[in-house]
Amino acid sequence: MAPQSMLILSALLFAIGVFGVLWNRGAITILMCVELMLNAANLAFITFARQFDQADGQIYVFFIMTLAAAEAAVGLAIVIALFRLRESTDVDELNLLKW
Amino acid sequence: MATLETVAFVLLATLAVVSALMVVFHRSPVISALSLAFNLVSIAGFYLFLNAQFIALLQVIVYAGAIMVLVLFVIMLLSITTEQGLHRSGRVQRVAAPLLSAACAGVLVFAVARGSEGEAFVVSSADFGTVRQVGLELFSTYFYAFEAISLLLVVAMIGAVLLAKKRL
Amino acid sequence: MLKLIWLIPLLPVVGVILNGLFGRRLPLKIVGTIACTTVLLAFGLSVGAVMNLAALPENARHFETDVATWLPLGEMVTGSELNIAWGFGLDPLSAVLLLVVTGVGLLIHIYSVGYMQHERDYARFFTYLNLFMAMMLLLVLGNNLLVLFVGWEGVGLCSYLLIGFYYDQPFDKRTGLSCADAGRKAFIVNRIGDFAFLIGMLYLALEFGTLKFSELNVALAGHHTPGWLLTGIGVLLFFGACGKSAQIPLFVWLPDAMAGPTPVSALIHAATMVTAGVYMVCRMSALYAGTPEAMAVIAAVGAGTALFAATMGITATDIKKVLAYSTVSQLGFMFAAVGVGAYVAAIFHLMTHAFFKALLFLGAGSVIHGLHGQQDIRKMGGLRAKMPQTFLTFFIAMLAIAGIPGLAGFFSKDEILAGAWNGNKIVWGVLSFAALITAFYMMRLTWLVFFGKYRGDEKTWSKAHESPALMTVPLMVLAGLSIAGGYIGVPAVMSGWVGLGDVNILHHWLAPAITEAGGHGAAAAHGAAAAHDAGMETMLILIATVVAVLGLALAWMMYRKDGVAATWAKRFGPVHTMLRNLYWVDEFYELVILRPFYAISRVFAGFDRWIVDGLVNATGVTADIGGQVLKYFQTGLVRNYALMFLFGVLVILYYVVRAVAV
Amino acid sequence: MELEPLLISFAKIFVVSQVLMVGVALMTWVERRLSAIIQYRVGPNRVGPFGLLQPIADGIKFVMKDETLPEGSHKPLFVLAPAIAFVTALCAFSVVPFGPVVEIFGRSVDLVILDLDGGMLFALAATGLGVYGIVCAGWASRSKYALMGGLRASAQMVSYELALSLAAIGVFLANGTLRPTVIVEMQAGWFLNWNVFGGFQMLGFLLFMIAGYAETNRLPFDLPEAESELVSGYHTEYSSMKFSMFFMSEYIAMITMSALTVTLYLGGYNPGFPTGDLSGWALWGLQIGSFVAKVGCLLFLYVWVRWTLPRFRYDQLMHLGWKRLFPLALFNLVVTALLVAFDVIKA
Repeated sequence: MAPQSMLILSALLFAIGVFGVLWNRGAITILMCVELMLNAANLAFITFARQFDQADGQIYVFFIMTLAAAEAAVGLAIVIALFRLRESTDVDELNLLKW
Repeated sequence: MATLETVAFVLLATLAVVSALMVVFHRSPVISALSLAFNLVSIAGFYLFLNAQFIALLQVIVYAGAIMVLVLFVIMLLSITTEQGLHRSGRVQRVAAPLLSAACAGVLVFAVARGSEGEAFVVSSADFGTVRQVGLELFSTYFYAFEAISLLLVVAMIGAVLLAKKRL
Repeated sequence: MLKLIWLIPLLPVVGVILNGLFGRRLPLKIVGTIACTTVLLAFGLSVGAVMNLAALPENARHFETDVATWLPLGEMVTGSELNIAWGFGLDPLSAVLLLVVTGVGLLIHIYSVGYMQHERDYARFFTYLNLFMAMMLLLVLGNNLLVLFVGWEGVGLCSYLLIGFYYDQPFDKRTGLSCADAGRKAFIVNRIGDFAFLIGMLYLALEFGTLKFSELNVALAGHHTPGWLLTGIGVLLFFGACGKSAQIPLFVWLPDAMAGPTPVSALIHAATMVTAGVYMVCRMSALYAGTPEAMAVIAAVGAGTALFAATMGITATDIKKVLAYSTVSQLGFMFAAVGVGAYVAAIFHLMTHAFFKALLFLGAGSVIHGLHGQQDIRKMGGLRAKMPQTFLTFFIAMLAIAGIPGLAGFFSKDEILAGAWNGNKIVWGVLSFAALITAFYMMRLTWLVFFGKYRGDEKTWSKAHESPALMTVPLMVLAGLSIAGGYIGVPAVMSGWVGLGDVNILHHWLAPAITEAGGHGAAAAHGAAAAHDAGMETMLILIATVVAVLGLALAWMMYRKDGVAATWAKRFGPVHTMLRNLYWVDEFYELVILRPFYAISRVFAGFDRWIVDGLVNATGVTADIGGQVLKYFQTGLVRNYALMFLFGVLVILYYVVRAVAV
Repeated sequence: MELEPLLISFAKIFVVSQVLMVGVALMTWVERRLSAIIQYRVGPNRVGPFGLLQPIADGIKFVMKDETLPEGSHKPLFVLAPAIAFVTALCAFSVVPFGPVVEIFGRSVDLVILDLDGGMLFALAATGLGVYGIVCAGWASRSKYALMGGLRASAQMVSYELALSLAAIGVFLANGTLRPTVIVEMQAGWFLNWNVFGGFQMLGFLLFMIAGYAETNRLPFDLPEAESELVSGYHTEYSSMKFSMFFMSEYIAMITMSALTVTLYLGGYNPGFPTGDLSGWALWGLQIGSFVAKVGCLLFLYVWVRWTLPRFRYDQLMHLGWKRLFPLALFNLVVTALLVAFDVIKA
């Protein structure tokens, strides 16, 4: 199990997450896809930490997890507030801020 | 023993990729969320492979145990049925999204391929990735970052309460 | 205490900071106390420093201290090192100025506390006034030309701020100037002079590699500089002095500077700032010693200005403008003295003039204060009865400026005239005539204000009152100085009459600080001391006295009865009209300088408007058009943004990855 | 990879899971008998002596019953949900050391399935994942009651997991480790060495207990399955073996939670007094026995509480969790940290 295979897996997961963000219109699904991307990055970090035998990568992952928790909390709160207003979580409905 | 590890890796990787695809493509947000939870747990499995036991356990507790439960809660609370499709985002998005995502994967894989990572991992010290080692690092080198991130959490918490509460 | 002289300019800065930041919210009494206290401290420190200086042996009366390096310019093209420091210095010359500035400044600060009581922006006024003190002290104490220049510009700024103090009030009906305009006029005219000064200073730095006075004196003593360059530098520096000290051709701003509050006119536009030019020329005496041509220019300009401004004072009707022309004229006297090499006489007159002219202005201020803002002397008269103290002090100052024997002005003016006689007979003639006119218009002013019948409206008269003690006490102190101030420079001839030897303290005091021109004027400077021609000296003194009395008598005759003056004015109709209109100098400048300048400006304005603005606008229009096109990318759909973002990230990422070597 | 440790592990897993199953069976009987005693009833007493065989009869009944799959339910998840609940409950037990290192057939075997460095975290992670079973069941049933139950469960468990973990951190601080075996070893000797006394964790113990009740959906926190409100909550639509798996997983969770409490606070397998001259199987037996006895006591408490305290209302539940337990747990943590910092607790 080489580091490269881990990194390639991470890249694939990241790309899947990216596609999910671009393809889905539900705010929650988009949030989940962002989490997916974050996790792909985490995987890469952990791989590097292992590869270079330094705990820093793991610390970064720790921080990213905290960040993800904060992001999920605020993001979901926004979704709830939006749902109250619009009865929908469709991000394409929210296109008032345009030319 | 490399073969057993390889088998495990391929198995886990397949599970991870499939569950990730489920997150993106499944019509039902609940299934998506559950797939994501599964994906997170399988990634925690990779962390165990990579000598990051503490992070792996945290991943399960925080991500799968808390964040995804919260997501599920919200999905169920709002009774969201489907979140798929492009709706207004239009034709360009339909063509460009898959293309650019593929390009993203391509560039990243290209980067990995060009990288100078070795074929195998270096041998790491015995206590690598243990609670003690990560904790020591966290509370020495990254002490201020740790304090800052705790502040971030407080802010996020207050923000979430403010946003979601109907009337303060 | 000598080591602390750098503190002297800083003390008023404390007042500036306190009053400038918190003055609005402080009670008036505290604002005034802060302002006066800082100046009082500066005065005390100055007295201490000068006493310490006096205690030194005559040849060592020189002190310098560099507080910090300012411009470490390093090696120049010419090979010399030029490092300019925040240096302060004290020598006999600056000591005289230092005492005059802090002393008179203190009195005027105290006076202002009373005078400004009912005015608005009390704190702003004292902030400016303190800032002025700081800058003036910097000017006086600077030990190199650049520090002096900082003070020079600083006092110019304060002058501008204070002239425009009533920035929303109109000032002069004839020219339609507002107070703000007057301030601007002063600033711009000064700028012209300052430009010349700057160029002169740069040449000096290039030529001698230093701007320090002490080093310059040494360098100038053994220089090999071509005469034309020296003359050029001298004339350029003098042109700067012309701006600051209101000499022909840059005198036009001073009469309009009367737009400021009267204490400002007294402090800045009579006693201190305007004399900075004289001080600077005396400072550079070593330079002027080497260039008789420049000296001649100074003498000519000074004498010309003295007469020219004096004549304008005859017909002016604003009490402060009469004094303003008088100031210009007296400054002319000083420059004439410098021009003929009588530096000591110039500084002597500078000092006495500071006393009596400050007194005159403050007295005028007291009158204006008592009449609630009335400045037109045609609407005054008979105020002797209403304001006895003001009248008495004003009268003493009038006698002093006219040159009545025994008063300060007599001694200093006499010394100038003596110097002029020895230097250049024409200069002497012109100055004597100017002295006659001076006595005339001063008597006219006094008569119209304090004697005769009151010509204004009844209401003002009934309300007219003597000023409070806060204002009259400084008047009395200055009156005392106007009487006694002359006795530190009594010519040897006169002291001889009463059986005393050479008691000219000022002469001996200043001698080490002044470089005398070889031969030319040296005799003049030492005219009194040399006593080679005691008879001629006595003769000159008599002539001066007669001239003064004659001027006073003429005015008394003309204004004793109403209508006499008017008859005379009619008799000299064209001359009177010319004087009334100040020789049309402003109009002349307007026609010769301003009109063409405006025309050129319009051309440039057109260039600016069409070409420069066109380019700028084109940029804006391009951005606008670009925005009109690009706005369609802002769909409001967050996933479109994500797509574009991803595209950008991928491009960057690709290049980064490509750039990394395998 | 050598085969022997693998085999030993399998053996341990097998034994433990079987013991747990038996325990579950026993618990159902105990619960029913106890509740009967508390309520002045007789309880099951027909099948076998004292009705001891009743669980077996129930088991047979469950197996024999007809399987129902509700119309419109999400079938894969519907089937998967009980398994998730069951497996996670079992997993959590794997880090609990139920005995010391013993010698069997000349091999030293430590009586814990997983001796992980972050073992307690593993337990918490497994309990945390347990909620998925309930949530999936609630959602997959396509039934209002079930969905409400699932919703309640998710919010409740996330909330109380916080207090649970925070309370446990006090022990981690006091003992300076996350490894259950070490935690237990540190509590050897007199019972005053137990964390509940020696580690000044009385408050933490109470908090952990209360949060544990909520975590296992036991009364007074059984809102996800409140009969009077939601019929029977998330497992309304379940029947036969799938229902029994939920049933069993709840009991396993109880046992696991009790075992964790014992491990963390009550000295684990330590009997509570010095066992100086004992050795060999006598010692080990005593230790395993004391562990089982302590877990049994806590389980008895579970039942006792269930039939004593009324159910909370949902807002009261949240109020208690966030505004009482959470701050108290934080307070406990700070106090413990101070005690450790000032060497009152020797970690």
